Order: sequence, then C-alpha cells, then structure tokens
Amino acid sequence: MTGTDDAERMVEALLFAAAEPLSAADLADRLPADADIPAALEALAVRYQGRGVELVQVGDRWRFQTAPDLAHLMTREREEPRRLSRAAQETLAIIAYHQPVTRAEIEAVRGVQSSAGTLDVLLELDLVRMRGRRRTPGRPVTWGTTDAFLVHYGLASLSDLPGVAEMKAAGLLSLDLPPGFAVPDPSAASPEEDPLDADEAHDFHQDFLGDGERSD
Amino acid sequence: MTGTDDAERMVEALLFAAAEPLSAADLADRLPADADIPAALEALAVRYQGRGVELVQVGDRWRFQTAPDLAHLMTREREEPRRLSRAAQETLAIIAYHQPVTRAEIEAVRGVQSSAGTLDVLLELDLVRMRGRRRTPGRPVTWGTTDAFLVHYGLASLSDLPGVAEMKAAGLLSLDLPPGFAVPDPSAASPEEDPLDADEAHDFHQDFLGDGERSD
Amino acid sequence: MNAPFQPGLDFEAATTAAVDGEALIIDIDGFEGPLDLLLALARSQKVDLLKLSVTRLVDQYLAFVREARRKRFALAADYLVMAAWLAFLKSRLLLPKPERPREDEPAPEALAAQLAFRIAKLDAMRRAAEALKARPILKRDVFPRGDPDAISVISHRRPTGDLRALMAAYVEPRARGQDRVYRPRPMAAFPLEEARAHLRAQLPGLDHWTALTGVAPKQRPDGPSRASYVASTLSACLEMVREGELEARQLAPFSEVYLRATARP
Repeated sequence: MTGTDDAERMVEALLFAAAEPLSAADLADRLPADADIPAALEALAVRYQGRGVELVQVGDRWRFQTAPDLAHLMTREREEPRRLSRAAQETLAIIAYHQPVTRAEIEAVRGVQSSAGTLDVLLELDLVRMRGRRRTPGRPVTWGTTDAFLVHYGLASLSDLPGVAEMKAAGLLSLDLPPGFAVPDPSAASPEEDPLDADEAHDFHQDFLGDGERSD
Repeated sequence: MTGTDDAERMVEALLFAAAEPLSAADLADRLPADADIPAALEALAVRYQGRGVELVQVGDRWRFQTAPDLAHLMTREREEPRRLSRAAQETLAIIAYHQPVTRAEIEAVRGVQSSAGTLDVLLELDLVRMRGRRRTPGRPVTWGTTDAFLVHYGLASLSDLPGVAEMKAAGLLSLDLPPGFAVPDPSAASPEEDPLDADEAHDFHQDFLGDGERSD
Repeated sequence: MNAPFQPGLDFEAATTAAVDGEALIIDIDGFEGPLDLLLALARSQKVDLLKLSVTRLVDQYLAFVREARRKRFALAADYLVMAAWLAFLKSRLLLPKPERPREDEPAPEALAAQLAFRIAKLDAMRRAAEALKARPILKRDVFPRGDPDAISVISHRRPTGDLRALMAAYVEPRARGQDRVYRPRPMAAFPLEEARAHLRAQLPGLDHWTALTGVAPKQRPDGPSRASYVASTLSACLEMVREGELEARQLAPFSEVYLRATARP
C-alpha cells in the first residue's frame, strides 16, 4: 500500500529530477499502481505554497519552478569595462565643469565639431543628461552630468570636482597658461535656463539615440 | 532587513534552480548582504529532511538531490555510469585515503604494478588530480582526489570517507610507518610537497593522457 | 597461464575457496599477485589482520605454492620470490634469538609486523573501495535537478577612467584653445532657386499624389543635409501652390506632405 506521503515523496523526487514537466500519466507510469497521484500533487502544491520553489501546472503537465518574485536572483550581472574615446572623455569633462552647457559651447571649447555619436555614448552610459533649455534664440538644449557620474568618479557632489589648484598640484596645468584661465564652478546655480518638459526630455532622448549607434 | 524566512526562500530557489552545487560564497554573491546564509541552509536541511528531495553538502558546496531510497524510480534519468574496474576502484580508494600519494606508494599498497590505463581512466573521469611533487629523490608526482570525486560520492569532505576515522585510529593509513605512528590528515596541507607549476601540471596531464587512451 | 583449473572462477570465489578449510584448490588467476593471495589466506584465519599468526600464514602460502606447482601451474616469478622470502622469515622467527641482534638486519618480529600491516592495509583499502561503491552515487542513486533554470547574464558596460583622467581631459582642450580659432563649418543649404527648378522639372510626373520626401532630391555626399533638401523643396512647393501650379496636402501634423500637379484645363 502506497500512502499519500510516500506517493508525495515519489512525485516530488520525480518532478525534481525530470528534464521536462511530467503529466499525471507520466507519473503513474513510474509510481506503484495504487498511488493516488492527484492527491500527491495536491499535497505537494500546498507544501510548496509560498516557498522559494513552487509546483506549477503547465498545460496538463507539472513542474517545479522558482517563485516568480525571486526571478531576479537567477540573473548574473557582468560588468564589462569600456574605455571612453578621447572625444567622449573631453566632452564629459567639459560638460562636468561647464554645466549647464550647450552642444555648441562644448564644440567651442574643444575646437572641433562633435560627432553625433559622442553624446550618445555618454547618454547611454548614463553619465550625462539633458538639463533644460538655454533662454537664448533657438532655445538650445543644455547638458549636465548625472548622479551616476558622481558615483562613478566617487564625488559627493559637483562642488567636489577638482579645481585649478588640484589641476596644478596634479601637474596638469603648464606654467604658460593664458591669463584669465579659470575653471568654472559647476555647482553654482545657473538662472538663465528653462526646464525641459517631461515628455520632451523623453522624446528627445529617443530621437537622439535614434540617429546614433543604437545597439540592436 | 532580510528575515531568516526570506533568506531561506532565496537559498531554496537558487539551490533548486542551479545545475551545479553552490557554495555559501556563491549564495552570498546573489543574496542581500545581511542574509544569514548558514542559518538558512540549516533551516532548509531540516525542512527537507525525509522528503523526496534532500539538501546535502558535497565538498564545501550544497545541492538538492533526490532521496537515495527513491533511486529505483529514476530509471529514465539514470545515465549508464562508466563502471570502474576493480583495479581503478582500489586505486581511487588508496588515493582518497592516503593523499597526497605517489604512484609507487599506490603500487606498494596494492602489491602489484598499476597498468598504465588505471590512472588515466580516473584522470579522465576527473576523479583524481595531480597535487604536487614529493620532496624526495626523483621528486615523484603526488596524487589526490578532486572536488568532482566528492560530488560524485556525495561526500561533504575527505574526513567523511567511510571508515576513515577507524582506519586512522588503527594506524592503517600510514604509508610506510609501522602501526602506532601518527598519521597525517589527508585534508590538511602536506608540508613535504612542492606544488606543481601551472605549466607543469598542464604538460604532465597532456603527456599522461597522451600515452593512454585519449579519446579524440 | 595454462588451462584454468576452474574456468571463470573470479576473485570472490577464490577467496571463499581459501576461507573454506584452506583447501588451496584455487585458480592462481583469481589473484592479483602474492599480496592479494596472502590477504585471501589471512582472511581465512578470521582474526584481526594486525594480530595475524604470520608463521601460520607462511605455512598456508608455502602450501599453496607447492600445490600449484604440483598441479603444473606456471607460477609467476613474484610468487616464488615471496615464497622464498616467507620461508626465510619463518626460519628467522623460529630460530632462537641471537644474544646480540645484528644491526644491519631488522628483527624478524618487525618484518612480520610489517607484513601483517601491509596485508591489513590492502584489506582496509578493499573494504574502502566497496564502501565507496555502496555510497549513494550521483546519477546512479541520487539525482540532481533535471531541468536547471538558465541563469541569464545581464551585461553592464562600465566606463573606465578616474578623476585624474577627467581633469586631464578637461585641461587638454582648454590648453589647445590658445592657438586656434574655432570656426564652425557653415551649414550647406540647398538653394531655393535650385529647389524650384528641380520641382518644376518634376512637375509633369506629379499627376498622382506623391510624397514630398520622394520628390526632394536624393542627398549627395558632401552636399547639404537631407533635411535641407526637404525644407527647400517644401518652400519651393509652397510658392508653386500659391502660383496655382501645385496642390499640397497633409492629413495630420508631422505626417507626410503629398504633392500633385494642378490639373490643367
């Protein structure tokens, strides 16, 4: 005589070890003839309710699967280091120090036109964002850095960006600097800017990535 | 805050879903930082005791497996295991209980010369590995078992080998000393052994398989 | 070996034969060497193998070898070497002990203990191999998850670079700025006159509603942008609509503009 508990153990083991979901008929093939399979499945479903693993019916077959709310555990994240191009690196630095800054201004500092892809790359890496629109003719979009930028460079806030003194200390500034060379303080408020509409920011982002190197 | 029950569910889901046994460190990688993994494993082991599926420790890893008494049901899951010859069985046992051990010592215990194929077969099945070189003239290679050996036989550690404590107490695990001498613990690092160079291990392995029955 | 005395006799049977009253009617093929044979004989004494009677074991072994030779089994040399050594060991065990033991020879008791130890060790390993074989073995007795969940790998691209690199990237273009003048490239535009001429040339073909973007000239490399071609064509089109040569329509804001030549009476 196969008790319900015995049958339950057998069904549990079979469903666990099976490569595919099993039907009641599959189970009946392998269990003793007197085993009450529906009762065993019922008992198992109750036993696993709310656990990390659940018994589910797919079609007329049964399988164990991990609880849906734990699906996030089944992913493994992998980080791939990515070197920023020189152009992207420079563009990011200029945005960081001069924000809010328009594309034309970035180009003016760099002395070259930016390729369309440069800002795309920084946007995709979530290092820069659109901040608003300058109150000048054409109302150009202004750019700034993101919180992810601060996290990536280990900065508590924009006011922690190294200034001229630190650049000199790091040996980055030569002695024959132009008079009046100054590094702006990006944490200062900039009044002459309108916020982007929520929709606008979204649409623009979409469009912007659209011309660029959307990776699909 | 991750409660014990939450942690238990997560560990349950991960171990259930995994193709290979997972270590506490593997689990810690995926669980919230404050999860008490030993407590969760303990609770799970209790919960699954006597069920059709059981939680067991193999090596320093954990896996769910079907209960041994239900093996007869798993006719379709069974892989026709490669049967080890009697010589291979004995050689494997001698390596497991005496590691690190040289080929000459294995032959001394068995009282016969090993055929060339015996260690090849064990190597190919990933049950044994070269551990290093004995610091004696000729610097002979020493052999030990692998993690796959523990997984295959469902052993938590080498100290769980059947009868190992009694054999040790009887002095039977010493290789050349008369009984009554202290016996080194096979799971402890053995001081009179040099590690193999990474290259050397590789080359040797290649060579070794080369004379034997490399399957290609 | 010659024709086996008892064909198909395996090791277990050989052991049993040895155990059963030291019959010694045993196929030599059943043994893996003298040590194996000694173990089988020792088991027949049914004592703790470490407390074996070595003299009795020696007698059993020598009797076995004698019997085997009488039956004209070809015995491998190592069986004979072992027989000679055992005979020597027995004689030393039985002889009265010299008053001063010779230093270059181990005491016969120590040799006997070592032999017993080797036999006991082989026995222990035999049992260990059996015990391992009896354990629940993966995929024979116990089974892992048959259908493991695939772990999906999510790849993140993390930019490299530190604060010093950021500062350097800032200083570089600023320092470059001293001796160069920034001249943005003026945008090339598709001239309105050319657009009108182009559109007028297309006019005879526009007897159906045709999309503006299809009418505008194709972009050439190094030429004006596509947007400029479309914009200038649209301006030209609006002029021609005003002059009554074209009709234009658009069904919704931002949707395609369609053009058609006005039907001439």
